[in-house]
Amino acid sequence: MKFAVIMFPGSNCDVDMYHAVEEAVGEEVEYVWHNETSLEGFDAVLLPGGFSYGDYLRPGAIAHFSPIMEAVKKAADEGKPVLGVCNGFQVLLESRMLPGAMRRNKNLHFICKTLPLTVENNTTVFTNSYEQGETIQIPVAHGDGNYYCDEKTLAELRENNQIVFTYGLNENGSTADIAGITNKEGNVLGMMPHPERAVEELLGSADGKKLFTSIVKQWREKNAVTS
Amino acid sequence: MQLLHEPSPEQIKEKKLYAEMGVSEEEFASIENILGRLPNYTELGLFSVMWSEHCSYKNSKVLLKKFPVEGERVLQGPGEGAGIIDIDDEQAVVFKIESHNHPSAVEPYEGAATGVGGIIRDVFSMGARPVALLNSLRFGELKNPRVKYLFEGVVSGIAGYGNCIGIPTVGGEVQFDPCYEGNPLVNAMCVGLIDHKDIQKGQAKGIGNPVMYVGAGTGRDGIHGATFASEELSEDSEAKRPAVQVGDPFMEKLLVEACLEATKHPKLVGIQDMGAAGLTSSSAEMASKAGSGVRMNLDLVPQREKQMSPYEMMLSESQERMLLVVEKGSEQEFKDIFDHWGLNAVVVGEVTDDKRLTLMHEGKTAADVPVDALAEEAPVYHKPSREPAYFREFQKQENYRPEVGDYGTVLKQLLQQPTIASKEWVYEQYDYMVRTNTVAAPGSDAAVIRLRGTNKALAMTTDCNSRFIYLDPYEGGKLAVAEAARNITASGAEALGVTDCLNYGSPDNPEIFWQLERSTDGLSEACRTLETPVVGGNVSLYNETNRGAVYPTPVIGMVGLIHDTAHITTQAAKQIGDAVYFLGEVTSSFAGSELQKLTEGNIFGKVAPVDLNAEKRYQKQILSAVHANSVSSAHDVSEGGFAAAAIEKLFGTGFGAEVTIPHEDDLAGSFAEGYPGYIVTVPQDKKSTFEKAAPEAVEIGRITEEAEFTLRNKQGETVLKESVDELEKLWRGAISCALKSKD
Amino acid sequence: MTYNVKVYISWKAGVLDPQGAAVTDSLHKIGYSGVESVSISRMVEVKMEADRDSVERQVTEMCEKLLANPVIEDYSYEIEEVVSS
Amino acid sequence: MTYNVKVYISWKAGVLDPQGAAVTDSLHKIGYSGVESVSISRMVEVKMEADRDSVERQVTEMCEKLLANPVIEDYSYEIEEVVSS
Ligand SMILES: Nc1ncnc2c1ncn2[C@@H]1O[C@H](COP(=O)(O)OP(=O)(O)O)[C@@H](O)[C@H]1O
Ligand SMILES: [Mg+2]
Repeated sequence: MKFAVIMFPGSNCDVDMYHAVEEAVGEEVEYVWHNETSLEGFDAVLLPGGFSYGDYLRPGAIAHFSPIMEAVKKAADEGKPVLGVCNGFQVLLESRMLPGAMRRNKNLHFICKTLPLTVENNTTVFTNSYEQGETIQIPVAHGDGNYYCDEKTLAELRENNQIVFTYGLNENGSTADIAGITNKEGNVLGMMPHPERAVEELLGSADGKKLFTSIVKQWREKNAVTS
Repeated sequence: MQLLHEPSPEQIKEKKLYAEMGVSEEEFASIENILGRLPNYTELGLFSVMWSEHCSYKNSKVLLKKFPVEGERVLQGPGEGAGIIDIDDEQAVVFKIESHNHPSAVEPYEGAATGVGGIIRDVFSMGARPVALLNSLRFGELKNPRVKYLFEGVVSGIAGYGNCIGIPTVGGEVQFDPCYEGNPLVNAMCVGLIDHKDIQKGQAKGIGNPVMYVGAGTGRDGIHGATFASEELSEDSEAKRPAVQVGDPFMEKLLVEACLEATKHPKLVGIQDMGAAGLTSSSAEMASKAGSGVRMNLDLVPQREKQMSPYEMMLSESQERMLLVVEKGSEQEFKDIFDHWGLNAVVVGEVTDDKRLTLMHEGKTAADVPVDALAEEAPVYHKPSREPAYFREFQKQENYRPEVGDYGTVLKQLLQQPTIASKEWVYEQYDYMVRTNTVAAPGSDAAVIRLRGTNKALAMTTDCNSRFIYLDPYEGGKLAVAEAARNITASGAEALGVTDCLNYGSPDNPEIFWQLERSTDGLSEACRTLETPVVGGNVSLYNETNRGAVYPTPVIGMVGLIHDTAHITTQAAKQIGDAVYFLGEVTSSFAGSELQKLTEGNIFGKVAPVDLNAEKRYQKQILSAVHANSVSSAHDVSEGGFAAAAIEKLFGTGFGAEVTIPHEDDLAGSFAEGYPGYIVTVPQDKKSTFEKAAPEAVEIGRITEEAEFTLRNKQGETVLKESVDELEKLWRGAISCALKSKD
Repeated sequence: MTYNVKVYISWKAGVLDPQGAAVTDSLHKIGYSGVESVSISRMVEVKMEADRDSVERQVTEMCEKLLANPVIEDYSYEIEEVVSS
Repeated sequence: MTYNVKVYISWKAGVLDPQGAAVTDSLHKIGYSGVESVSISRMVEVKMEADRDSVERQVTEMCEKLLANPVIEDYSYEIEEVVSS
């Protein structure tokens, strides 16, 4: 299985994402520069955290015009798993690949700490190795992680089981404690917490590892069927 | 070209306009002598910034000479952008600390942010990948709104820059004392990693080689920033507002990546950042170090604003710019590298053999001066020095001993002093985890970064208890280095070397110069004994307002090497039932302690002498105990004394402890400061191994399941028994509480 | 033609603006008890060359695509012709 | 009296505006080649109760103390009386 890590100017968790794939699942992984236009040959796409284009104007706003984003949309339409973490989530929101928007954290400060998350839906390609309702420890590091959506969208998210992670401790003010959501189809996940920072006990938590193993597990099952 | 509004050379001399640029009468005469004519406005500008304290160290050079700068592992001592120390396997660590005090006093967010940006450039200009940031901060008491504004602004500025560029901010310190009220200190340190083969120097070699300018355009910001940093803050600093620069961390992120690619290119000759005095210092220093000259055409310099004069371009302190010298013919290869990252790289000049800095502008010569005169031959002063009366007074005082009531109440008060309280409010705003190498995050003694792909890790810390240095610069100076080394050792690392940032008042005041002299003596002696050479640093003088100077504050940045990640040790207790040991020697001195400040409202008295040989012995024992895998946690005693250090080991663990005060004198054993001391926990089955490795350690108690903190004296009487949770709440909440409280 | 366009981007009704709330709070704390509410919006000034008949369309597009996020923001604009002297 | 105050806060001349540069760049990339420059500033709208003769002083104070950063920003304001209906 082959992962792509998209690099925008200003991405800074690209390296972490790359290592996490190596460390957690040992699958093939490559960086893809924002100017590229194709993701042919990749089985999953990872949009890393950071400050693409300095987060100027609004986080993720400028990155969504990068040439590679057309290819990301195409990959998503083809049903490939697309994971956006932190700034990657913001890019997915700005591209309307996921509903809602981000505001500044309610305390107006950047927040960096490890927080408890609840796995709200363990049936997705990203969470099939977790237990339903499991509490996991995953770091957050963001200044604009205060998720917003209107009542109608929230009802839809709930109805379609699109809320995948919620905060056990909501420090940024997100609507309905939302930490991560998928699209309706379930193959695009955006989340503010950083699973790629939690794949080694040495660094404090390995609870993010299962997110990567889930992706590989599902891919293997699918490919065993078709091949 | 002579712009209309610029005075003529004759006017400059007649009206003594040089004085406004901080150039003295003698200095002006010597410039006239060097040039063999009167300098024009631009040339005078070049001299004024290059001869400022900030660039030339003219007042501190005589003192810096005393530092030990050599050691088996030293690859690059002071003089280049940053020092370099070997860490085996053809790898090296690169580090440096720098101040941004004055800009931060005027505009805290941008001042602190650009301070971080500047120190990062120093490190990657050596060819190193920046891997960690630290910061050492000093503010007035967290009571007045201006101090709160400065504190909040500085912290968010550091966060804003470091988080965006994606280098983890892993440690630092914050202290609060009234002397810093109008003049906060903001020191930033950057640590980088490099392979020996990639080490770069900032030299302009090879006659005819092109000089390239990369990064952001030049604007009118920060003009005269370098001399601004060398003057006292006064009411009129407000009028100098444009001297504050705005940073663009996004641009710097691109610059880091592009420059690191460029430094791996075999045709790169030299690279230097444009720090203080921007284009002037980078071009003059690169030429002077290489024994060459540089000729630049200023019309080619990328400009953000219209119609900039040569003076403005040369003195601009616009951020995120670098100067490169490359082999002739390879210009396009470098342009391509920068183009990939969306950056401009422009040839602005070439290396010459005439040892002169020649600047062309609109077809005319705008300046033509010898580079050595600017860089190497700046004047050096040895200012008069005088022992201050306060010091003599303190030396004569009787040993001070505070009167206290209930120990539990005292400990609670101490834990809420902002200097001792948890710094979570600060470091939770910093992304300390990005790049996923941070093993010991902020909250332990030293921060630890593992080196991916090896078994090694680096420990790093900044330390300086300036109260002791104020009371006794010599002993206090020794203590600053010793304290940094304790933090490094307590983390399981072998101390490698030091970078220092000397923050003082005006050296024109003989008593301040004496503080500088005596404290650098103390620092030097400690660095020599503890075998931690000084490989770089920075001097920031004139830190004073009309209400007086700051305490002498030589911040020590220290880096240590951990050979095996299994040896990484943090301060928090790990396991119920572990034995608690004390290693060190309590002295009954309260001069300069947090308890003295709390009870008396100020500090005074005679500081106990620091025995560096004992210091070294304890450090060796701790390290060998760590290497024998017998230590589960270690923490050194600092502000607040033994009792504060002991309870800090329990915070965040849910455990309790019962310990005996390691001294006959209960009060000193609980709250005295300024002595070497480690509190270590040891698994029960490792006790004999530990005792063999650390023969001077004494067992004083154990970690308990019940979250209660109990202190007993040598007679077995309980002198303090408090709930850990309650103490922890007070300690964690103190800073945000102080910020919220109405004044 | 050269135009100076001012785009005002503000929060949609019902979206809580954390910064506005914080500023209201701080203003109360430092004694301005008369302050009822504060809202913070962005103003983007664009200087551009365009034909008279396409400028409005271009501005609307730029707002929709990039300058504002319609999920949480409303926008309005003023277009002014720059008279060259 | 109730007032609606609009405070416009922009960078002082000569201060680097990386946001504006990034947005200009991005507008060019998505095809708006006519864009010459973009600058981004803040507008703070304050709704407040105040006496007619103190409102202006209060607004200036609020700007200096909190709303603008006079070291690197300029501000201007418009005060409008809200006529209650
Ligand atoms: N400005 C800061 N930035 C990052 N971390 C900080 C800062 N100030 C304090 N810390 C962290 O808080 C912890 C406690 O700091 P301090 O009390 O200075 O420790 P010590 O007394 O052991 O030197 C350390 O881990 C330190 O790195
Ligand atoms: Mg310590």
